[in-house]
Amino acid sequence: MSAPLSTEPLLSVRNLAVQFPTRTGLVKAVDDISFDLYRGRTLCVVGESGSGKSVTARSILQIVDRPGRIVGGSMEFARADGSTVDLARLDPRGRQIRAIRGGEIAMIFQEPMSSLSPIHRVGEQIGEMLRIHFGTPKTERRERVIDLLKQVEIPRPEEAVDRYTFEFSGGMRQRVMIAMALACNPSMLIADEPTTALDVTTQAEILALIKRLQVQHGMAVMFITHDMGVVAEIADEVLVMYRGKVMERGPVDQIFHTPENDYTKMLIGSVLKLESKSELRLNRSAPEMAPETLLEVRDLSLTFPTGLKALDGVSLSVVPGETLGIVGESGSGKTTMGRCLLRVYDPQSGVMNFRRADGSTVDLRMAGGETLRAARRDIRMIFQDPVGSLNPRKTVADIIGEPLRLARLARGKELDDRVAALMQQVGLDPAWRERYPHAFSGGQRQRIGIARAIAVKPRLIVADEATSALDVSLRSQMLDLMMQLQDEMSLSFIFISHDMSVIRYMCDRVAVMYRGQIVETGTTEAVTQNPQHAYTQALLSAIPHPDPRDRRLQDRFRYQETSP
Amino acid sequence: MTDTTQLPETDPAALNPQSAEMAVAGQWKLFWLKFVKHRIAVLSLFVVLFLYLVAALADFIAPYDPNQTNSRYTYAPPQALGLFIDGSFSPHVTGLDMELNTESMRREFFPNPDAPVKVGFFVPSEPYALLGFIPMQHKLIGTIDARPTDSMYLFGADRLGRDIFSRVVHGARVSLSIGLVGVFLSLILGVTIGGISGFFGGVVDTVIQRIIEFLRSIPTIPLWMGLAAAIPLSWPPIQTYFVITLIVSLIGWTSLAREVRGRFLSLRNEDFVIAARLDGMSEIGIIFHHLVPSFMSHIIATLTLAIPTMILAETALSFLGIGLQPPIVSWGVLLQEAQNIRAVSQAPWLLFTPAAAIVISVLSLNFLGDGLRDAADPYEAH
Amino acid sequence: MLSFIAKRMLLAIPTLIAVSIVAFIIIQLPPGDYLTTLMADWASQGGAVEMGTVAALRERYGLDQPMYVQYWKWVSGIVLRGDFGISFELNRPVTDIIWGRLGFSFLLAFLTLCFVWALAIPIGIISAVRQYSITDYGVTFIAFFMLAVPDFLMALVAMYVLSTFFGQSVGGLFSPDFVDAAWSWPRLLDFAAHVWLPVVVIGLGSLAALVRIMRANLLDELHKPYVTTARAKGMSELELLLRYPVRMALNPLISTLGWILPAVVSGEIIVSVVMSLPTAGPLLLRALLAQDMYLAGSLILLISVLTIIGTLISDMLLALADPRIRLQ
Amino acid sequence: QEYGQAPTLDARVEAGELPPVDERLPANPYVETMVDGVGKYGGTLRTTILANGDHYNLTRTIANELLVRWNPEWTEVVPSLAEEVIASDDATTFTFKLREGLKWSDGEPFTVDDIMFWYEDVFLNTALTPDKNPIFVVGGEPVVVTKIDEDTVEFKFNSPYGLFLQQLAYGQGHLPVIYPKHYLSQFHEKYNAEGIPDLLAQDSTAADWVALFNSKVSVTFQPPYWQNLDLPTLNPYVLTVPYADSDRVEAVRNPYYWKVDSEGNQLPYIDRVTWAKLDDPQLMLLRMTGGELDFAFRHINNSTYKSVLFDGQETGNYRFVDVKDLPANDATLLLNLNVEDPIKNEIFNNKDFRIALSHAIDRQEIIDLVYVGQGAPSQVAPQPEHELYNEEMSTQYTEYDPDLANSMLDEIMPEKDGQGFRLGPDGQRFTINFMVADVFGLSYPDIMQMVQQYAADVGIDIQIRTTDRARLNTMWYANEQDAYIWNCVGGLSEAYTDVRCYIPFQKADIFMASKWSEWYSDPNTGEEPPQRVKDAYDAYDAVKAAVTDEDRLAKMKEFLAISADNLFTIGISRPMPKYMLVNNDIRNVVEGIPITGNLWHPAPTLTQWYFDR
Ligand SMILES: Nc1ncnc2c1ncn2[C@@H]1O[C@H](COP(=O)(O)OP(=O)(O)OP(=O)(O)O)[C@@H](O)[C@H]1O
Ligand SMILES: Nc1ncnc2c1ncn2[C@@H]1O[C@H](COP(=O)(O)OP(=O)(O)OP(=O)(O)O)[C@@H](O)[C@H]1O
Ligand SMILES: [Mg+2]
Ligand SMILES: [Mg+2]
Repeated sequence: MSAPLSTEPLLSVRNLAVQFPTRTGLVKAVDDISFDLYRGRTLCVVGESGSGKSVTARSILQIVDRPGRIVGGSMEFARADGSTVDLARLDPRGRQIRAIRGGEIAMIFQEPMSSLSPIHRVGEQIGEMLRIHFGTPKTERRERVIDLLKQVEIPRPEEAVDRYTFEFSGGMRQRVMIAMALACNPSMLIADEPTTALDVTTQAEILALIKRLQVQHGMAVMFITHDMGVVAEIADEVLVMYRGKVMERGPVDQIFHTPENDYTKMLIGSVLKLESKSELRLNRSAPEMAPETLLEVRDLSLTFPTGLKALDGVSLSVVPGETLGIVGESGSGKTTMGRCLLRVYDPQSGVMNFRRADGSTVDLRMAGGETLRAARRDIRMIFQDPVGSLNPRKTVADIIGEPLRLARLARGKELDDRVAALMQQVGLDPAWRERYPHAFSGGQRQRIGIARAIAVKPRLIVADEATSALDVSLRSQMLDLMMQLQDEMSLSFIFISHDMSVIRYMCDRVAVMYRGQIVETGTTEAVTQNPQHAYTQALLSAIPHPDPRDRRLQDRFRYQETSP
Repeated sequence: MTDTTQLPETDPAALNPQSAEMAVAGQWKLFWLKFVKHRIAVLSLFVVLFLYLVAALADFIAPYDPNQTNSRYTYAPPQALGLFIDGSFSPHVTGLDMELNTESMRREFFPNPDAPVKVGFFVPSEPYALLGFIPMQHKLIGTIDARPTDSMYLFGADRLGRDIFSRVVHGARVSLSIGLVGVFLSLILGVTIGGISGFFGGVVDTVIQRIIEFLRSIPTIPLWMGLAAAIPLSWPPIQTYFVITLIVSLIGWTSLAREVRGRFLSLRNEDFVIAARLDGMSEIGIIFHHLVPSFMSHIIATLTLAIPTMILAETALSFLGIGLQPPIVSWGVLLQEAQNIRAVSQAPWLLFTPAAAIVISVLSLNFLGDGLRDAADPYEAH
Repeated sequence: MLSFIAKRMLLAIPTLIAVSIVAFIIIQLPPGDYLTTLMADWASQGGAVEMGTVAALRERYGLDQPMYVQYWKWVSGIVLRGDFGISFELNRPVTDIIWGRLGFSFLLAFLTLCFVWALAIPIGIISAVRQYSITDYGVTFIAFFMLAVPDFLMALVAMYVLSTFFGQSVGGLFSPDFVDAAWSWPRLLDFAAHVWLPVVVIGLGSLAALVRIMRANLLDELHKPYVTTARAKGMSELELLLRYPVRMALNPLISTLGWILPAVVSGEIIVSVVMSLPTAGPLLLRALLAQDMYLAGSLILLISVLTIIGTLISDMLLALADPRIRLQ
Repeated sequence: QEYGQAPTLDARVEAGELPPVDERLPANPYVETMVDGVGKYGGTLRTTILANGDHYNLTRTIANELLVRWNPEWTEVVPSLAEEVIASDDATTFTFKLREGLKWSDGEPFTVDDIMFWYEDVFLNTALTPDKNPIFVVGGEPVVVTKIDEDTVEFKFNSPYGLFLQQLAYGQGHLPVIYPKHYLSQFHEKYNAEGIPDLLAQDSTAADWVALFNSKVSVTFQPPYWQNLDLPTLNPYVLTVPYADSDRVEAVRNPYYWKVDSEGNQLPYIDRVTWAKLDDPQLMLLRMTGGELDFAFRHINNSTYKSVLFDGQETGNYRFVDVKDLPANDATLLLNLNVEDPIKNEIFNNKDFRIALSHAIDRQEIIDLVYVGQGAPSQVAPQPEHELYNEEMSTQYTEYDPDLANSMLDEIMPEKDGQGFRLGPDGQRFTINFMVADVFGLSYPDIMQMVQQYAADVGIDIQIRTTDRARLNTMWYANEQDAYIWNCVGGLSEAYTDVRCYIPFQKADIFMASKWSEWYSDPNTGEEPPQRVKDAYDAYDAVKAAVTDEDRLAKMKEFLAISADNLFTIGISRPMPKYMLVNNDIRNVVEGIPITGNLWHPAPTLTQWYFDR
């Protein structure tokens, strides 16, 4: 598994600085950072959300969004033909950088859900890479794309090539991004949180795929992630970032076991914290299994116009004050199920009984008009795709304030204060209120989504991958915040997540979804300790362990349903 | 490298020290701050305000009555305004010598630099009521000590010897008011109805689209002609024109409505729209708070494009003999009067002056629109 | 798809009925009828107006009957026999007259469309990509100048300049020698030599509008994340623009694309009159002025059919261009 | 005598398609008097008409072949198709002897039978002719036409009709000679009752034989006449491209045309005439200055375009030719003396009101502005060069005198409102809605705009309503207009036959008092006019009855004096000189050719035009 060590760095970044001039001053997103990247090796970049990881990655390809500018530093890149160029000096529209983009350095964007074009077929978007860099003819391209889709574990790739991205689940879109990046066998891969939307089994396959390519082609990988388990699993070297600066850099083992920097220490500490059940939960008496369930879902089924049966007789229930975790394979229908609860989609059959605050129950599936509106005030949703769920033309203050305003909970100055308080709660600087969503990092955007969901006092929150883009310390903070709110107002959560540690940390019960069905439910302990269903067992076997000395992904096994 | 372990929530201000003191601006404030950065837009704003001022003060600014004819000066060319004679300040226009050529049936003019016509500012005039109620006895500009044959045609004269400058100034009134009413009416109808159609889709969409189809199916010219004939003769011209404009805009909204619908059909399932719905926003609220802003650039562009079209609609109406009636002047009327070979070949100022007025007002409205658009654009422009 | 078209066709029927009724009413709104025109004509030749003759003619043309009877006569003729009635003035069946004219209208519409799109899209792109550059300002200025001068005035100026300073023959779509000739190479060349001017004149106004709209929509799309993704693929800027933001920005244009056809018939009437084009516009105008009602009514009806077809085409293109919009 | 023919016909004669020229010509062809001299054959005359509603100018250019015609100077009626005309002394009977051997354009002979076909089967047939054309009616009795022999026909009236030959020499006199019996009888019920259903089946436009017949030939040269290529004619040119929806109309020489020049060359000289159909007069202008037309006249011969045309003479290779298109007045204000509104009716009928309005107008300024000084202040009256001219009649009340006008109006409507407008007896502002159509290139909207200001100066509120001719027409017939502005015929010899501007007469385009004119044509209808109007009617009846030229002149003068005394209308300007544009190479063009609504020129002299190249 050790890649051939090369002494010459493939990419050598020196004193890189990127700034965003804003009305209120310069934002130094990347502030004088340096690192090297070697062929066949993996550099994992970790750090606080908003610390400049994505901006660094984008700088390498010269695609920092306006008004961001690379204000200093160099990025020497050894090209395939042996020459060396300073990427920072290249014309961002020139031929040279274009040949490098995609062909030699490929990038997987952090937010796969919005980074793909909604009006082009998936196959087209992937095939384009081949066309641009290899000029592959059409038919061959299609075959190759199908092959790529197969490699990234997209089911039925022959059909999938002709689908549009909005017909894909979050994880599937992410895999499309990955396929796209890997299409041209680049000499360097920048993967910006490429597995956030993937369940652990799929994640493991993808990591293995990257590894395979790395071994075959000597690809260098810059891997940005918050999942310390993954870092431990794949990294050769680790770079720790905090507020635009490099805190610490070193071999993976050193970072995990002998961290020097305080921030690094805190980060590793947070990882351990997340490894077990939250103290808040441990101390709490289990929610009384009161007879009145808050939400009772029975035999929910939904078939998309494409003919895909996304939900197939799903049943579950949530009691007040409880957190129900939903785990499952990417594309198994988790998001769809969550959306059905809020009637974003109209399920074709089934019952969704929701107990209203006044004690009466309504069937959400049949509800309409005012009933539905009222129910929506009680049930909130955190979207899986933070970018898409934030109107790009609204300032953050507007976005967070909107539910408050609409529920007539606050206005004017008070509204402003509440928004500021909410932002502070989720760890965002209230001074950023006037920024638009695009000027935030992925994790920051996710927190905006959280702030919006908790702004009005709901009784149930459907959190769809609500913390996937957060670094471990922030993640535990956010989870703590949610649990705190839960205790304060007997809030319930349906917590969709791929991250088993999160589930373990926070959930009372877990439901496991597979191909549109719930295959197993039980208390978190029961399911994690004693999984009944084979898929659950496979899932648990694929959880990476945050310790580079204990790489165990090789030991995972994969569940294949026997019946087609 | 070591002092940075503070966690964000402990001291949010420390996150971005420079910005901490700066007050956070509200959305409108922000909008305004961004707008004033757009220099051409600000300039345009002033131009637009200036144009409206001119229109309001037309009686004061225009040296002549717009319908005052002068048989000596038919098709007189523009007279250049000079400020100095022999180095001393003495505003004047070049005098014109006229000769009647009976063979070619026209008056021929020769600028005579030796006979300048003195021009003054705030010159006394016949009494009139500015804005309809302020009694005034002065005009902004006019000839002084003039002989009866002297004239001051800054932008030339038309076939009846009427002063184009005065006519353009007076024409601004109609062109910058009535026409725009129609534009805004179309805009509101187009966005609302198109928005509803696109946002709701389904049956609502089908019904609205059929109505649009129906309205579009009736060609405008027969409609205008029919309506013009149906409007009673006793109505004053301005009222007639207003009604026709209203009716035109009642049809004009259809294309905007379709464009809005097309875009909304593709936007209505975006996550942020769903999010707003889940936030409890009403459907109309979503249309106007989320979808319309997403389509603002297009709407502003259509709006600025619709303005010249509306100003000019009356030229087409006049062509059909159903436009504004004299003595009312508008830029469209002026252009319509330039619609003949005689004007094009021998008196191009008849064409250029109103065209320039329209271009200037439309351009400034457009840049104003651009400024607004950019101010609402989350992505910083360079 | 087929069922969608069928459904739309069915829905078109009530629209058509409504249009035909309204068209009929509008035509009758102006006072008088064709015979008034005829009487004016007689008067201008120094003849007396023989009221008896007029009355006889009015009866012959069925103009003395109530409007609904006339309407029914006309509509039933169309539906049952494909007979659009006769043109009083030209004394020929409406069907004989209109197709040739509509043909030229189509041709002109098509050429204008090609001209406009071929120019507007690149110019719009340049002006969006180079926002607030000299090019952008220049294009904007020219665009609004084009818009500020009515197209028929523009037509006149263009014809004047071409005729006076370049000695070009202006007006019409053919030289006199080719007007009635059969299609041949020389005739085609002659046509090309004539057609460009109306195409340019009619096109300029919409060209300017299109440039602005393209620019506006493009500005909205240029910063979308998917553009960055595409850029990261190493795509050239031009290809990138064309494949991604431009395609998105076309949505509003496509929405009303189908109306180009009816617009050229009914919207450019005045230009066609000024340039004396053998298109349907002047025919309609004259039919309206002369109150030649079956001719006018049939043209309006055909325009509405074109509108309906145009809308349908637009809707299908829209769904094709943007998969998020599903045909309903 | 030896006859010559156009070289283009030589081949056809040789091929036997045509008989030799002397067999085609009548025994005694009409010999045209030449302006410049004998011409040359060949060429195409390129001219233009408006694309729609302008068929009338086809007629003016090539269709004016009548039994008798006016001489080019418009002073005398001379025989034309008829070789000889004999009028009885009491002016009731007119005998026409046709030229022998006249032929239709298809070679069939034109005989008295054709005239009798018109009389018996068209004129007397009530289906085809519901109303008899007034020029063939006197005292309510239509003409009686009798065939005397193969070449002679007699027109007989019940009472004296001294104006008959004049009438017959105007364009409207075409009726008896446009019906080729051999061709048209197939469409006539009387001749082809069995065949007609078949013909109707082939023709989707006609529902019955009357419609069918009317679609083959048309009175007053309505479009059907110019759409039928098969119709034989006596015109110098026969249609080859019809007046339909093509962009042009074309006619080529009629090989059987019956006129020759002094050397016996068959006319016309020019081979072919083409009309470009243009939708907009401005395009005519550009085509003219661009040298694409050889002849143009209508629609562009106004004061506005003159200077453009003047500048374009070189590039266009044309010259100006004077035209005597001299009506009685170029711009006449016609107040509706029979207006329904009683208040307006009373005031309009007050002659002092009309006089005051007349004095309020600064005619000279209007003329200077609108007609570049070409014209003279005048009421509706015959032209100075004409025998009927009367200075008093022409110039009464024409001087600009607003004070006088004001004082006269103070008598009628002393009250004024805050804006200085006079109030009617009902205390409401007295407003006249003036209809204005932009016709004849005479800048009526401009004139009215000025009149509006003059009227406002004396406290009269005039509202201008621009409209098109069709709407105006409808208003006339419904008697809905308050007032309108128009031009007035009767400036030269046509004053005798066309008096519509001098008294409320037949309905054409002059409507000053339609109720009275109805009463005049049939006292059971309309509204009985006051005595002074009746006097005018009586005076005109005397003109019609006059037998000798001298008597007619005297009666006419009397009549005009009575008319002037009534001041039915307010004239503004004597017409400005008109012109036509003719290619520099064309010869034999009559300078100062007279033209009016019913004198259809240049057709009668066009046959002698030729290209001198
Ligand atoms: N257009 C912009 N204007 C101002 N600040 C910006 C803009 N874009 C990004 N930033 C700021 O730059 C910083 C770095 O962002 P970046 O996306 O690199 O973070 P990140 O490390 O990828 O975080 P995450 O893990 O949350 O994705 C953030 O604080 C963000 O707020
Ligand atoms: N609008 C749609 N049209 C058609 N198919 C859809 C649509 N949305 C989702 N699907 C399909 O439904 C299935 C379930 O999607 P869903 O988004 O619920 O998955 P998920 O469990 O949330 O996956 P992930 O963890 O990757 O987000 C997927 O196969 C997806 O392709
Ligand atoms: Mg990031
Ligand atoms: Mg999902």
